[in-house]
Amino acid sequence: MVEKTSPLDKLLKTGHYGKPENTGEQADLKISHRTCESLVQVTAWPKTGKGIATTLEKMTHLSLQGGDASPANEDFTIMPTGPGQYLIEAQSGDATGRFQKKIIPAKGAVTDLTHARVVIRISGDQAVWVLAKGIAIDFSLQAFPVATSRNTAHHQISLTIHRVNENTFDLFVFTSLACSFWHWLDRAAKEVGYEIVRNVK
Amino acid sequence: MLIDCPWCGPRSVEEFSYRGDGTLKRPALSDNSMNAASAYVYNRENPAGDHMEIWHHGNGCRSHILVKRNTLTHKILSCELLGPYSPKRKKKK
Amino acid sequence: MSGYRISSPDTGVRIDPTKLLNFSFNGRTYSGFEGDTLASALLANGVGVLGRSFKYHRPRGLFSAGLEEPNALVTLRQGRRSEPNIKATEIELYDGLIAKSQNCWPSPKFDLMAINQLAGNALSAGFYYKTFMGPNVFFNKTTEVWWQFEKIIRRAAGLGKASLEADPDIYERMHAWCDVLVVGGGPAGLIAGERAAEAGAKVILCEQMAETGGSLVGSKDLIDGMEGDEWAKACIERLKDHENVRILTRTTVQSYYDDNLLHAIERVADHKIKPDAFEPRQRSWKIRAKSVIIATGAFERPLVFSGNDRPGIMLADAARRYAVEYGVLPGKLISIFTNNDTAYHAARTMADCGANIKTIIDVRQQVSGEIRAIAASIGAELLVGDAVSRTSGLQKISAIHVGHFNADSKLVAPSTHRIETDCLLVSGGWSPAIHLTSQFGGTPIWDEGLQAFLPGKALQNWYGAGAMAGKFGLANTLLSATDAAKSALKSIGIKPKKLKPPIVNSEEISVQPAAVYEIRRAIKKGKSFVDLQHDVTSEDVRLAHREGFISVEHLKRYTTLGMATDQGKTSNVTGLAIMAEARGEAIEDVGTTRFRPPFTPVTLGAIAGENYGHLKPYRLSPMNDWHIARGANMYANGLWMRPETYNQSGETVEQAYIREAGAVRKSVGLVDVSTLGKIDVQGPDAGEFLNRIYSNGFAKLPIGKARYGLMLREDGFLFDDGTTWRLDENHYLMTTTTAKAGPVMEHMEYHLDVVWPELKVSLVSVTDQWAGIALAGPNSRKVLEACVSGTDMSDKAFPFMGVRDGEITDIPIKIARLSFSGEMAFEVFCGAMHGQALWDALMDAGKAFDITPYGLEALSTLRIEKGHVAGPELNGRTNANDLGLGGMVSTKKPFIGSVLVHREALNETGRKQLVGLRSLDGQKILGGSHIVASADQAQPGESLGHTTSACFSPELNCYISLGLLKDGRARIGEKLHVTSPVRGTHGAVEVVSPHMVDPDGRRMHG
Amino acid sequence: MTRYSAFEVIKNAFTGNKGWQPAWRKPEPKKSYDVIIVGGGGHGLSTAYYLASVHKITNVAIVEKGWLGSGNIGRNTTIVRSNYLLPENTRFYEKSMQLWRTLSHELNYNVMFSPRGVLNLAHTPGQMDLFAERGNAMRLMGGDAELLDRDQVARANPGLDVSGNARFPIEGGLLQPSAGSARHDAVAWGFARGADLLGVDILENCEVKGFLREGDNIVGVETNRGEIRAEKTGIAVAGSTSRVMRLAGIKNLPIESHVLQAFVSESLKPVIPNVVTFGNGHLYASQSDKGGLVFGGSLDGYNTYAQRGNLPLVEEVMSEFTAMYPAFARLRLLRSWGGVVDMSMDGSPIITKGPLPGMYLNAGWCYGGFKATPASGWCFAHTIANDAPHEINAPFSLERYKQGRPIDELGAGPTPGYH
Repeated sequence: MVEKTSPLDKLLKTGHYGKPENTGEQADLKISHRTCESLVQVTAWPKTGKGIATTLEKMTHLSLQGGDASPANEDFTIMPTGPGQYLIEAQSGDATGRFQKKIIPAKGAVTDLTHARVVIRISGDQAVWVLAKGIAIDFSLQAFPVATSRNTAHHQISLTIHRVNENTFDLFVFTSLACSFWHWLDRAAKEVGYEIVRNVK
Repeated sequence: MLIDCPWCGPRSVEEFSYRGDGTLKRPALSDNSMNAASAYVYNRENPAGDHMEIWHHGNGCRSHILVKRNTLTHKILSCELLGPYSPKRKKKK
Repeated sequence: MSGYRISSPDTGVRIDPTKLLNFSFNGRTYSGFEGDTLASALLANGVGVLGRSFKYHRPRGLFSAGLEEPNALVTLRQGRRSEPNIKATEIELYDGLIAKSQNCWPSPKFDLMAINQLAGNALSAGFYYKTFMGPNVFFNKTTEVWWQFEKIIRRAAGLGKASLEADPDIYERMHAWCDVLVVGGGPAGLIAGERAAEAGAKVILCEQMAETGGSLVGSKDLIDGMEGDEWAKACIERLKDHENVRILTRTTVQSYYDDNLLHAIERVADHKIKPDAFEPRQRSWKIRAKSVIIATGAFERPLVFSGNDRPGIMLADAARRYAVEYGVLPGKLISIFTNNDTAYHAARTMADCGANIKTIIDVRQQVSGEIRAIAASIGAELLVGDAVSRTSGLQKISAIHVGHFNADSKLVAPSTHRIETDCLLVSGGWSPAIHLTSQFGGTPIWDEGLQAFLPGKALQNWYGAGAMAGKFGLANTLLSATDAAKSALKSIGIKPKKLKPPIVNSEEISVQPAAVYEIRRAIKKGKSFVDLQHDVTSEDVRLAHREGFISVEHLKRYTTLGMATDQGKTSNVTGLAIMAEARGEAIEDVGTTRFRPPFTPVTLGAIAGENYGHLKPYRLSPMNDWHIARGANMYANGLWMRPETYNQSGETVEQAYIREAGAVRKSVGLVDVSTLGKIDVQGPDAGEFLNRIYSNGFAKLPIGKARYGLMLREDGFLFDDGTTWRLDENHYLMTTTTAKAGPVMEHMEYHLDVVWPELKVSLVSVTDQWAGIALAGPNSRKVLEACVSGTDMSDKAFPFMGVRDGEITDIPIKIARLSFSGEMAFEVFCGAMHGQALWDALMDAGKAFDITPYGLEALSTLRIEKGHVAGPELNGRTNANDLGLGGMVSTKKPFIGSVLVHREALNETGRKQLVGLRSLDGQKILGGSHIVASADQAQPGESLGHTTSACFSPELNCYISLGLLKDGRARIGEKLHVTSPVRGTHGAVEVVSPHMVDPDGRRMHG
Repeated sequence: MTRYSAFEVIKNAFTGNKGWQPAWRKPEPKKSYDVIIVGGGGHGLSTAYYLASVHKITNVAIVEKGWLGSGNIGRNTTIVRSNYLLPENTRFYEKSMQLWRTLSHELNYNVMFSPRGVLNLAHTPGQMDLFAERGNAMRLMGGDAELLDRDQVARANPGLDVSGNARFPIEGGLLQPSAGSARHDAVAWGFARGADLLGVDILENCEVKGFLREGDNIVGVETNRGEIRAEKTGIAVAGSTSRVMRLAGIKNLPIESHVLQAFVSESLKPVIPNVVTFGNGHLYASQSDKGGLVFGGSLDGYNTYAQRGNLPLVEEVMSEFTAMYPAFARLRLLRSWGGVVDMSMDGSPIITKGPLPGMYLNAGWCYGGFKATPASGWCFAHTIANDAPHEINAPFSLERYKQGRPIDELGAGPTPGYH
């Protein structure tokens, strides 16, 4: 497969940025970014929702509890993004083809978004403080539990946020808007100081 | 304003875009009466009080929501999903 | 103001006398302490005149201790960070602070503009509506005279001077969610915050000063046996330990919006000479609170009497605060003029701090025994039933003249005696700070006892507490705050804990003032000021009444009462009272003007937040860096940045696009079309849905074929155009113009959700999934044949409008044979993150054919020559028939717009139709020119239409343009002119068919 | 009634301003009038003035539910211009400009019309061409318009960000030198005083509760101060049009009522010489004579009658203003408010006879009501007096939408909120 080049490759160089006091020891806030091996949006028709859910559960070995629950394992992450819609990240390059084969048009639709999103991972105690500067949702654990996801926006750019654990978030950002989003996130995070690390997925 | 998206929960109005009067019924595809078409396109009740209107959750789940909101106080009284997953369609079948 | 610093033990609670700070005011250096405000430091240094009033330029001194200050406005800092109109009372002193006074020249002490006072009554309210028109004769028929006067008036008016250098500081936004928002960190706010926190609620408490405490700062009243000052400090420490409580100091809650969204501004770095590295100067908090407790206290009001604006006259409680909190006394020989008891308590506290209170004048006919005892205890002579009739002193008050006050006629008798004084403290009662509640409350309610407006009915989930709700006195305040906390918690389903109310023992002070607002003299001499900053006198209020401007809104607009930077916080109620008296009605029948956000002035930068500096996001194509490296200048096209031309050294934009377009015509060129809107349309009903969206037929589009489609609005006018490719039985890829990608997506989503929810169609934006490169020119097929595998590129196997899959250097691609340029052309799509690799591969494959990258300008040149329409032709006022695309409006199927498109007016003669225009005299045809019949540039005559897209045509070697011309199709061959008066051009053109190159499309199909 | 002049101001100054009389009477309503105008805002007052002055119809009553000038005339950003593209609009707003130029003398009331120039900023070559198209349309109809390049714009407006690295760099601008601003309250009070002097009754705190009908004919109004009959009733209530017309049984109109927020900064020495508008958003700004920057932007975007808006729009306006003038980030917003504007289906007004017999409708003013005040009154007075529209306002009919003849300046189509 041809190497995918993300627009952020040239911007996110490892190292420490922002608030000088942290130059000594490691900054608590860590930021990394990755492109997806496979990323698909699966849409079910109104009456085929259950069928699609069981198909996805079988293919990903995850169990879907409905609502905003977003289960994940090493291979897959399933994020419900709307009524009868799922955004699924897969670690294998050929996952898109497998979903397209499994889900026939009568059951639903599969759209390949592998190139359409870049994933920025931000983790650390200050992650919520930084994200809350630009994203108008409640990041408290009651309102945004771990292993759930939110479709929301920053500065009218829509993005999907998956809460991996209490202080770690994966931000699925539109590829063409990734540099503009990074321009904001870099400045927002510099106030507390952050470190860019290798993609840890 | 906070709009209670039936799928995503209460969200800031910044994530939505306004789609106008929610009481307009587009004439059937077979109906080509000029009066019906121009009434649908141009007539607005524009009430001062409770108003049925449509908001699109463009920066959320991208569904359309039928909102009952008072145009004097901005108080939102109800939010209901439109489209294939609207509760009204489920009841009818 | 001959103020001076005192150093007795329990004074100056807020300052740290060990930390000296130097600052400069009007070029002179002074010193103050850490914790001082600029106001308290100036007072300590005896600086009396701080500025001049707006209209009469009378000297103005410090009047208050808070944000209600009407007089002490300064320009703070210098250069890029200078900011005008800042109240000295809200500036925390820092070392090296530089400030200067405003609205006076050469100095506050000696101001030339003071001559305005000679004009006296001529400058009374509204004079400028009655003059400056000049005689209505001969030349002066228009308002030329006013236009000349205005220039002078504008220079004379206006307070501070704005810097024109870009603000270097950054501002940030912060979204916050909580159960209970407490506004105000005084006694009410502190206890309410603690009750909420104890019940487990998530609390945010905002306090506008650097520390909480409010009226408890330096207070000796006892709460649960502790001195008020200690109690407040202990309470805030406990709150800081609660992990569900956030304390925001130096934060003012400014506005109240729908669904309990409150907007607060935190002054993160205003107390420093400049922000630290990466630190925002201010932070704009957007707080969504389930419930709000508003404890914003109250403002003390002055009394209105002749000469009440002299420097040295100050609000009584403000003077108390300067003594207790900053260790400064406002004068050596202090007198007090009041209509209520609170001034006596202020006097005793100040006396305890060493103040020499000489006289107290009380306008009431009698006062209580305790009050007499207080006056006696501090050795002040008490004059009951008297009033100040006038004051004297040039730059500073030197004496007051006192006479008997007649309560019925509200007139003061001629003064019986003169009292030396260097500082007169006034107290006319208290106005609760109901601004925030009134943004979301019913009409304020007049309380006759308190002579004040209390908050109206709550229209959202807020609860008033303390002085703001008219609950004065420490015990009363704390009780009302605990009730407010209980109600707030209950309203959001949190059980309040059972806690006993605090035991308070403090002297209960009656706040109730006599209903006296103005002291009028029998003989009308001197000016009595209601609005100190805008120089509105009580006579101005009566003039407004006399001229019929009797509604409070008319009063405000006609006299500008309460329209200054303090927004009438100490003058509105007094003004209303004087109008009520003039109308012979009660104040509650007169009502108040509407309270509007913000509560105090807010920087534009803070509201803009992080958008300051970059207004809108920008979208970049995968090949963006390549374009820039290749020397392209990038232009904004909606949010996208697109290359205009790839100028080689020294080329102008025109030379560049002529070269690029020529290369495409001659051999082959490639252009980045990644910015096109791309929508994935799938589902059993996808075909039927497209058939209803497009005006031309899509039901029978075969798999592996693309089709150009027109989309109409419901009113029958053109919405957008683009091609849709059928990839599979139920799978289509739609492309739209760059600008309309969002609107088209929303248009289709609306019709699926709201109009035809029964259709099974999925729409997903894939604009960012695909990079797009268009290869155009006679050798375009050859280039692809050289590098494409997996599909037969021959003409027979890959006909016009065909869609194929394939690979280039093992990059999976989709190729559609369609042409915007009119040449043989292919659009090659691949995964966005392979875009640059594909571009490089095509550049390599095309080297043999001298492949040339071309930008937006060349692309539009080619499509103009071909007569393909784009944005400028789809201007929202044209319909398909106008553009010669009537054939694409099907009459065999219904679609969006299919009824109203047939209205007679949409096809009547006289409508402007698409034509081509060829220049006959070699002159450049400019965009935005109008088509006229007349050859005479000086008399162009009536417009018959306008040019939409113009360029030089390398193919026809002359300037051409597309245009919209009245009945254009019937005028092919006519000789007309294009004129552009704003650009000074006028040229002869011939009207031709818009399809100026390869009209029958042989090159595309060949 | 004394004429206003410098002499009068000085004379009265010596007598303690005792000599001034009320600017307009506050009469009790009569049983009937020849014409009733519903709405005591700018358009209602100017209509009554021109009915009396031009058409000599003085038995007229203005029925205002609140205090005179309490609606949009008292809430707008005071811009006066005629830089429109479409001939119907250019012709109408040019008529208004002519009336503005002599209005202070006409009314003997200084409305402070200030021809300081209105400059629209452009940010791309394409936008410069669109401005050229509009400027040329104005010039061909006798108006004044100039296309400025970046340097001319920078010289005329120090402080504008003309650097290359602005998010939307300035390419140039379209200037209408003779346009500018006026003092909104003075316009209302000037027309009120003028009409009152000619015998028109201005009835404040007089709210229309219903219409009096004889068959289909409208023959007067029912108010909280009793019934008032009239042969002709003109409606000029801007944002309240749908509410008032519903009382006459008209359930639907091509109008949505929206909130338009406006803002004023603290007072400053002169810093914005003319009126400036942002090319990549909807911001417009000028400086009042007292020194406050008066500015506004788009609608909030939803139906409302609440005369107040929400925070997202405030943030958008401040972002656009600080993008234009990066130095203004440190200036401070003093006050924000909102008015209810009647947005029509094509962004252009409706000044017409009907829709019911005996009734005349003036509505659909979107953002442009203030600048239209004189011409709207002049045309509406003509329409009422002659029971037929003048040639200038004939295109602004109610039927034009159904017929397919929208006057769509922005080409945004039948969505009121987009105009």
